[in-house]
Amino acid sequence: EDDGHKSSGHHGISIVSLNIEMVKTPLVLVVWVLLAVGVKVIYHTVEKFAKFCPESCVLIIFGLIAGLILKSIAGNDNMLISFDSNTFFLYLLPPIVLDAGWCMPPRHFFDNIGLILSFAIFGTLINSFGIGLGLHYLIKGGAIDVTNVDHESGLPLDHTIDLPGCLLFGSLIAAVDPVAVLAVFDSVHVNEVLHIVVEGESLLNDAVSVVLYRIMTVVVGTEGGLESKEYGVGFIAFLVISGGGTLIGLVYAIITSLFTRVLTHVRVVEPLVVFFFAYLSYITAELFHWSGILAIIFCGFGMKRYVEENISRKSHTTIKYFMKMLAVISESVIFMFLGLAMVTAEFDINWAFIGWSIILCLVIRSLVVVVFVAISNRFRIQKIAKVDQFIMVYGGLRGAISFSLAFILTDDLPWKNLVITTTYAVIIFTVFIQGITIGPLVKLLHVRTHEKKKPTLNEEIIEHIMAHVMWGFEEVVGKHGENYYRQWFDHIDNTYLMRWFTNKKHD
Amino acid sequence: EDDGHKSSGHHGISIVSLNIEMVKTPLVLVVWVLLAVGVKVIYHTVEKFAKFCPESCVLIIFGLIAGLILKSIAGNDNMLISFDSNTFFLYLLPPIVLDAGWCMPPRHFFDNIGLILSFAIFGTLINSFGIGLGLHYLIKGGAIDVTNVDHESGLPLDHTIDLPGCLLFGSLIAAVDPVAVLAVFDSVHVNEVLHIVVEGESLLNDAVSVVLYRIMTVVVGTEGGLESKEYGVGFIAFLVISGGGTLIGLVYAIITSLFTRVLTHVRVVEPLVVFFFAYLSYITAELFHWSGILAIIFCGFGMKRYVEENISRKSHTTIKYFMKMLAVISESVIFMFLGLAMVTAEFDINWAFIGWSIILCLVIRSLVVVVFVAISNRFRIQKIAKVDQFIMVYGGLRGAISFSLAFILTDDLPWKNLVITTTYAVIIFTVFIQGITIGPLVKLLHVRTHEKKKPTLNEEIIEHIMAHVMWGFEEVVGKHGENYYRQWFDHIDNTYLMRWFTNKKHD
Amino acid sequence: MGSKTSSLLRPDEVQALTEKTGFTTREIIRLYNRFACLDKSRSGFLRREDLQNIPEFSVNPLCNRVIEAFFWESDEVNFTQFATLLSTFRPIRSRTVKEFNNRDGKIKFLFRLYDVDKDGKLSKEDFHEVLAGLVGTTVQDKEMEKVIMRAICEAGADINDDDEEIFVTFEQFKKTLNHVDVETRLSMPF
Amino acid sequence: MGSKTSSLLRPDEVQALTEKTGFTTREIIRLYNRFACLDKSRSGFLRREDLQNIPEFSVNPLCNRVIEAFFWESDEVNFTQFATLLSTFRPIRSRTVKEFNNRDGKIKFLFRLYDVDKDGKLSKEDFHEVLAGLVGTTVQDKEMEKVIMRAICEAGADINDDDEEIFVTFEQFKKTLNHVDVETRLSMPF
Repeated sequence: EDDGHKSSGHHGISIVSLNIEMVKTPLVLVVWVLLAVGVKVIYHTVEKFAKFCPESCVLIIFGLIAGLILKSIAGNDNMLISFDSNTFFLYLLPPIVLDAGWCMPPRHFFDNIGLILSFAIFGTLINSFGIGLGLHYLIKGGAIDVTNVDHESGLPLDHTIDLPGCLLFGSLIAAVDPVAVLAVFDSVHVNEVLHIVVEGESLLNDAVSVVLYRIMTVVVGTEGGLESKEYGVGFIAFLVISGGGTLIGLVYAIITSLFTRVLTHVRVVEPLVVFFFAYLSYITAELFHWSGILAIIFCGFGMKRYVEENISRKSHTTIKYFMKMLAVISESVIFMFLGLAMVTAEFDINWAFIGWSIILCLVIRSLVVVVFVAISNRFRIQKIAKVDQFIMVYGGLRGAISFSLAFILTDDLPWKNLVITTTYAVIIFTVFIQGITIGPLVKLLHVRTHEKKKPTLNEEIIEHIMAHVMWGFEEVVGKHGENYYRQWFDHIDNTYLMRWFTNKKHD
Repeated sequence: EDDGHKSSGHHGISIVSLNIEMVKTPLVLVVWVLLAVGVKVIYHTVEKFAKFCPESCVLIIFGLIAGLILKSIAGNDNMLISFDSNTFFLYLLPPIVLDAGWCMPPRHFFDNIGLILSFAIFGTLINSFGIGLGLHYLIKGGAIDVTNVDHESGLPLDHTIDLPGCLLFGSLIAAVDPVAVLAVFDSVHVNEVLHIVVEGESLLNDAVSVVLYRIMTVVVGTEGGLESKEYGVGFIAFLVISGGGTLIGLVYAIITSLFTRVLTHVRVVEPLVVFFFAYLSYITAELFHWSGILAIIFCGFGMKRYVEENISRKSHTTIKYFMKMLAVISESVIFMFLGLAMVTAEFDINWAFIGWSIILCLVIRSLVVVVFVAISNRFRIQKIAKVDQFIMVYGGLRGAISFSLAFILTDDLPWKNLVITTTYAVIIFTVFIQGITIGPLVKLLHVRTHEKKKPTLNEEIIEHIMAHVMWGFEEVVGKHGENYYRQWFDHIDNTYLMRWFTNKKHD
Repeated sequence: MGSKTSSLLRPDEVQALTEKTGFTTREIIRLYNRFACLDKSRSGFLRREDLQNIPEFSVNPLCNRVIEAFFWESDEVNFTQFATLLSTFRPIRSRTVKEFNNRDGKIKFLFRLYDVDKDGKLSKEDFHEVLAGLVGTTVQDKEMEKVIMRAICEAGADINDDDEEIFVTFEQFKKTLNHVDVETRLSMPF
Repeated sequence: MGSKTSSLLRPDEVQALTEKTGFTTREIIRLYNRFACLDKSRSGFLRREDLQNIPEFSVNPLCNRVIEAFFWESDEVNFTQFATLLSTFRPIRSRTVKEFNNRDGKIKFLFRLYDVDKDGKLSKEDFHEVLAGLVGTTVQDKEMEKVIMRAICEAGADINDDDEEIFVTFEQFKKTLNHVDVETRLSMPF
């Protein structure tokens, strides 16, 4: 207990002395966050910046510079500049995903759920295997030279990246990153369909990418590859990880709704209850190795409607603004740490491997988008346009999740640094090149954009009327379209869920 | 990196497995906080509770019960039930003090600053030495038997509590605890003067109690006592610790004001900037061993006026409600941990020592209050009544700060457990007996209470007019009263400070 | 085809309908089967009772307005009228634009749906009738009145001193729909 | 004492003043010295100019109203009038309650302070005069008008159709002060 507070005694009464051990952790945290905020403020204040370059790029560059300075001062072992993937997954990612789930518009989500899920599940699968196999055959065909050369002796090493390695790389690079996507799509105001599809995909592909990544780490670890039985296990694992995560999220959403229902006497704790139960859903899911991202998305998404009815207006404002703020800050810190981590990483640059990876990412994503959208368009009243499809391909940014997954690979893999380097390169390419050009492209291609404005009273009324009327006509014609399901859900929601989970009717 | 996220591989694809190592820290935190919230909710929902017993008592009892259950399940070494004074000083205390500083009404604070400072500085000194010397002479006179008996052999040990020990105990038990005082005084709505004096004392006595505690630990550590030179050092230390803390607080208040002034483009981070700069003031002060409490109080107190002008209305609501919420939660968790820590403490109960300690606490505090208030009343237009003085004595609750200070004493002191036990007893006595009865007593004695209500427009106008008019008449009569200083301060504030620290005039 | 319709659809009738409404032959046949199924009395005409029997209508607060939409012109509808009304809700494709199958047609339909008393303008009573079903019984009359007045004022009605004479014209109504995606929302697959 | 005052205070005058105002003899003498010091012309009377010279008045927006308070009755005040007005601001002690030295006296003083045109009721102009000094030039006339109207309505003035005729009576004014601690706020040490 000697380093405790105020017990600097036993050496005379000291007037000037430092207490660095005790305050180090919070001090480092607070200073980094305030630095990220400072960069944000400068970025938004200097108007020239904002025109050229998205915020994420500026933050990565700032992180890189800060890292270089710190390295030159304090050396490589400095704890200030190490990237900790635990911190990333436990503290930085949840607020962003929670905010995304909380703000997800249920209407648009359910209207496009088919396309979102196909992208998230089958799209990610196809991308993953496509990139992995593509790289493998390119290496085999000689297009990429991955002979690993020992830096000192100049002799080739025996371990180069093999098929499982390529597939593992494919699995971690395939998934579109929610943090990067949210950062970019919040500033280009594309239409709701495009927005929800890309955002929804980036959020819901977590379970698939977790399962693929885990299977591949097993394959890489065991000599000889997988037995066919393992594929079945993989499929079950996918169901458990995604289903378990979603279920935990919904259970916590119900708990939170019921809890806020009885909170009328202690209004002051309402925001905390919402944040902590949502966070609890994330860590409970992670505790079982299930998808924490799905859990917290569906927790936020599910509870919003009922919690909003239960809590006071002030608490609602507090939650909304604080949640958005946490998400924005976490996002900034993540990008800054991405730049910072570049300083300590050991690079193994293979330009052919990097180039082909980027090309494969773009080509396979294009194919997936074109095929899936063509199928979806057959059932749509409002078709998805060609330019929208282009933006869907182009908006498939990779980010910190891929990096973290590459980062936690075991050190005994000879191609670990190759994977880290290439992952970095893909992230930098998508965040910088695609991120910078997507805004101008949206304008150039006349992508249908969307201005957010509050609907007028008449517009709101008419939306309701149209929904009910179309439901009625669907009944007359004898076809169950989307209006049918939506109205039935609304009916159940109003008749039962609202009564169980909120205290509004009891007033 | 093997315990990292999603890397459960290398042992086959696991579907069910626990990931407890990674999520332990946040899980424990979240669960404890939600338990505290749950107790709060039950407490406020069941009306019978609220009549009998203040919330703090219920939380202590709940903590004790939870601790006993956990101990019986998991044994003494369980990390779940250990009290960590670092956590207390670094994370739990700052939000409470920040909220107190932010909400402190400047009018009433400056009007009563003389009395507040005399209580905080001289009152704490007198109490500290009074209790210490009193106990020492009572032991010498035989009223208290502190012969330490070895539990196994039954023989008396050679070390009993000596004069420095008594004075050390006096120094840690003398200070009125802000957490306990705020918890109690927020529920009994006494008049503003009484409220601000007791609350102000509890907040500002930190520097004195830190210095006294440090001096005493030095005295206890060195055989033979202090040289007279050391008293001078002690006095300088007091000036540095209190002055340094206050200065750091005010500097950060200025920084925050200036920072929020340029934040107009990134409104979303406003709450974070306020919270983090305030917290930074606390840890910066602690870094230099200065008074973090004074720093964060004056940071919150100083920046409020200017920050409020700079930030958006929504951010303001968010800050206000989130700050209050953090304070309420921290308070609950502190009381719960107080109960929890009781389970692991080793008790050395000496009823005479406990009894005399409580008596001395009450008697000396009574004397100090009566004398100081009598002096203050000579200069007051509105005198402080006898019943108000009684409540000032009675509201001098001790709490978690005293306990933490006792807790971090070095283990080689033979009377450490005696001090911990007695500190506990005094806290329990003040929080339970005084805390439970103060509400009824306020009603019984017809203490002038205060209902908070928003002043009407006319009331606000008239307040201003009266202040200016009385200032005018003081000028005519040729006497500088409080109106004079207040108006000059307002004048400087409006003419310079508001222009430098806010962006209001630039619109 | 007038008022007489055989129980089976002749090819020339299908042809005429395809041209008039823009439905494909397959859709016409599908619709005709549904029409025949609804027409319990096998008279070749639908009456209000025939539609009221549709089960899900019990929970649709606007079912009355939907049913009334079929009987704006007469108390019985034959298949041509039935199909013509429904053709309003065909998705708008550039190559098959027909009489009702455009933005204006859909808006006109909406207006008639609001216009309960069929006087060509929307009065407070019209709004009340439509909204009452929508919000159910939870909202009090006074609040309802307020909402209606706000909606009417927002739509740009001329405010006279006489409260009773306030109404919304078709042009004003059309204007309030400027930012509503009527084309998509009032379309369904057939 | 009348209109003639010698430059030195006689014991019986002090006695009389003590009885009238409740000041102690020491306070009377202190006040008298101050009075003599302000009375630059040594005439035994204070005029407006004498008070306007007080240095800190330059930053006090309400200094004019404070000065006017001395000259409500006449354009010159002698020491008795001076002391009598100031006795309004003595702290209220139960044993020495005097004519002006109570809650009502203090409220009456406040009312007269508001009542710029001395017509016994507070009109919009009165409010404007008092508030204008207080808020300075930063607030626009229109906002000012709004604030004044709100304040007057809040005070419970009778609202007529004629905007110009709105005023607040003494009774209404007193009511708005119900929750204001006038006793303490309008007291100062002498």
